[in-house]
Amino acid sequence: MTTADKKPLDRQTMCSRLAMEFEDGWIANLGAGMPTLCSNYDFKDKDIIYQSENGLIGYGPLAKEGEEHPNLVNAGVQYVTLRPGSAIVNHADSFTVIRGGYVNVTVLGSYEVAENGDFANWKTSGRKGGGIGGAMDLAVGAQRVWIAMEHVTRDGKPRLLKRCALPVTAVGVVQRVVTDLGLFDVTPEGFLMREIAPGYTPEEVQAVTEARLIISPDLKPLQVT
Amino acid sequence: MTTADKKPLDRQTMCSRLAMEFEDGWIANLGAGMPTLCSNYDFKDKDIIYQSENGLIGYGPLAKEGEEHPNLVNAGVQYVTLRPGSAIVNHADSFTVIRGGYVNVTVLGSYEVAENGDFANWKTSGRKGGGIGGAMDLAVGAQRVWIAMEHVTRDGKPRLLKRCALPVTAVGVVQRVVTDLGLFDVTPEGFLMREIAPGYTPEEVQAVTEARLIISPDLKPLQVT
Amino acid sequence: MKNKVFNSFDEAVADIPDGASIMVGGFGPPGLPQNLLGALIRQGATDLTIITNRGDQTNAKANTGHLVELRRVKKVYCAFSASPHPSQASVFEELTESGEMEAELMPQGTLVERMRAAASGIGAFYTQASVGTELAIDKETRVIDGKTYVLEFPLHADYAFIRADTSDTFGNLQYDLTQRNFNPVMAMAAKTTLVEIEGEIIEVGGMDPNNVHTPGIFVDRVIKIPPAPEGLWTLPSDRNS
Amino acid sequence: MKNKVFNSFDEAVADIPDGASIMVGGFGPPGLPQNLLGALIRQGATDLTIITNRGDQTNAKANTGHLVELRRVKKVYCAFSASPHPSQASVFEELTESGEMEAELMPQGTLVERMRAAASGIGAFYTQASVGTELAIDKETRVIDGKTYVLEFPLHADYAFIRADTSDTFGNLQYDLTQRNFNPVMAMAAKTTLVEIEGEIIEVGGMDPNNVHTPGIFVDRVIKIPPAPEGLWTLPSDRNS
Repeated sequence: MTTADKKPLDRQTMCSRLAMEFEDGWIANLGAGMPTLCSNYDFKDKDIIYQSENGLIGYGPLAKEGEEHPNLVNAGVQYVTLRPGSAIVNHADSFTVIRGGYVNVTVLGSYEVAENGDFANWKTSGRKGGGIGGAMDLAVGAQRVWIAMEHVTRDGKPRLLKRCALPVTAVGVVQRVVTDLGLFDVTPEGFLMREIAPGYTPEEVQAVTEARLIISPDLKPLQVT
Repeated sequence: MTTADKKPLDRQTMCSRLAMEFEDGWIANLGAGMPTLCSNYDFKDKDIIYQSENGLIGYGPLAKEGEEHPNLVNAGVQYVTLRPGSAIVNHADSFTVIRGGYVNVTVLGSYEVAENGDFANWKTSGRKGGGIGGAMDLAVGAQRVWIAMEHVTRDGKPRLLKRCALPVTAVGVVQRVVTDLGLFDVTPEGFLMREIAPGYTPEEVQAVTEARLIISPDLKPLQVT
Repeated sequence: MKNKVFNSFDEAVADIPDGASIMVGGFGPPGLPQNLLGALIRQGATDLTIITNRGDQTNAKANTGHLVELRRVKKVYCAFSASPHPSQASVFEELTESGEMEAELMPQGTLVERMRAAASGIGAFYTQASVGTELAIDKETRVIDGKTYVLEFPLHADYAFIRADTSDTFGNLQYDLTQRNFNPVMAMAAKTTLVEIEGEIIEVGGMDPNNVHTPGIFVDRVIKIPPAPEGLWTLPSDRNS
Repeated sequence: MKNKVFNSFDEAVADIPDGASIMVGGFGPPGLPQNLLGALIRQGATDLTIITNRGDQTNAKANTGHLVELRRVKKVYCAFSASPHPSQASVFEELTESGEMEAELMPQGTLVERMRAAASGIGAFYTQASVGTELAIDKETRVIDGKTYVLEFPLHADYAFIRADTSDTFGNLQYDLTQRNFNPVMAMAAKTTLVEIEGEIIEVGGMDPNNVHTPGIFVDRVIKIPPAPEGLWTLPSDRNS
């Protein structure tokens, strides 16, 4: 395999890899941006219920341009469609769903994830303000917090860290991370690399990772099936 | 006036006297039993909105026998009717109405009222259990807590006391009391008797009252208009 | 979407173990899950914790008071633990007086708010209700903006038994008038929610999403009430006087 | 029942004083009270406190971001106080960076729960959201059942500006789909609630009491949105990218 064969995973592959593990009947909350790609995965006969902060339970695919319903958006303010069986609740009840533990999985974007399960996705350095939205509630309420993000920043700095440098969103909650270089579980010992982008070696991934990676004895190429 | 002219007020007169002071547009919660008689008063063009703990907002008169709707009761489990403009909320939202200060007046029954505004209506002596219902929430949440009760117990013991003997429902909240002997405001100085059952003298009322009564300089016979 | 329809009440309650905690909905007859209670009485589970507005009632054909009379309840959380008049004293009261059964009495608004806290991941909350009463004697209090509040904790439950008017096969519910009462809050608060349906169980897609009163994600089992005499219906004559 | 219909937005906001606190509903374009905001911009009140999901937005024709740009806001309580990318920095951010305007940022669930606490007479509540973050540094925490919570207090407001689909003349409201969002909670939490209506204002009695989303007792003024160009409608093109 030559360097030319070696390509970071694309965003859809990253999200599809997480979506593969969604189970039938799960309630999923997908963060704005990249995580919404999870819903493009072909779940076949598995039924996933998408829930968003603004009180929408059981929505369907994005609305086609020109067919948007002016009063039907998800938490990323994308115009979506309704599936049969959907329901609308107010914002307080929506956070009952979220904080109350009804969300089986949330997939969020992030700037950084630390090996202790902390993550930071609401505030970049040098700015006074930030954007939290529902992330802090999801982080403490969802049964599973999974992160989808690029492995390094635009400047090439690692995002999988020993400890977060940016202000954290929540402490010790991340269970799984997919990046363009692989799939990682957060374990009591640190990041366990379970799958790797085809063509890469563990050493190459470690070289752009601040935290020490534990390489699974069963390390496999990351593939969407 | 002879002793024969002297009669304690009947329950409807007592409740009508309180209802006379309801203002147009008020939201009223009437406790089970005697207080429900307030709604029989002729409010003419004043519009009163009755609210009950089980989430019913804006109900109308009692249903006629044989015309009860099996799913339409008030907090006293009386079958009532709907008025146009009524609304149903769940029990949590119903106590938002109650604790949140939206109830302009609650009229409750009681065993005892003290001159400091305490009252006791949930537990009788010598029993372990009691019946609270929504009374403690109403007592702290309603804008006005008014009591309708007989002036003395069946055994002739006073109910207007210096301090409650029974376990209290709430502390310092009662503003007005009607009994079969008169109308009393709770003031920082104690019970102010404003109106008296026709034929009675203040001394006669004081004789069956433990608390010291302040007699209004404008003391009038209690009359429903 | 998952089909949550059960064909019999006995099947729907079959797995409820001894020691379970159960929220029982209803306020007076409306919304009272008589058929679920009837099935639970037949099923035999004991040592139960019941969370309900009042646990002493035997007015309907099957009510929590019947479970109490059968000595199958160890604790009741409620807003009424005695009838208004000593002349109406019940087995419930005898058992609490003698200490055979425990009853934790609280204001009705506190009862429903503790359920909502359990549903909503709220660790505790402050309310003014019961401040200064004997119920608050051992409770933590706090002055906030000049008013005194007591601290109250969530009430969780393994099961909720409720009644609604209409369900779809996924468990989206609509209630009829005051059938609603505690039921939507219990559905959110309990781990497993069982619902008896007075009206129809319809296909998914048949309910206006704007007017779903309890989303199906909070519901686990729905059962249509069969015609009488097998099914227990709620009639105005069930009312306690 | 009281008729709460106002004929113009300018009349409906006329009495709002300088220094008022206002909850502004909407989540993205749906439910955003553009016409009330437009009237408030014309009316001139300043020194305002705004409680809303995000206060920086100028995507719609009239939005809270416009009030901020006019320097008429002293404080914003929100869940977003900066755009995701520094390249999109707004006047809102400039003013908070410079200290000319204050922004109190919090988790969205905490924001709505603080409104609900204000509505419901809850003195304070414990949530896990923000535990261990810089937002919780000066906050009281408490361990309950082995989990750490932070204590949060109610958010009250003088006014709520919201949008709904249908109202009756008493103010009973129905929302269309995700137009609902924060709006029912704000209606309960604010002293005075103003509602702009996309659909129809109907007679009292025309709404099914089972499907009233916000009871009229929480509503004070309702105004029908006039046809464009006078009325400001919410269109998919208002969406921020």
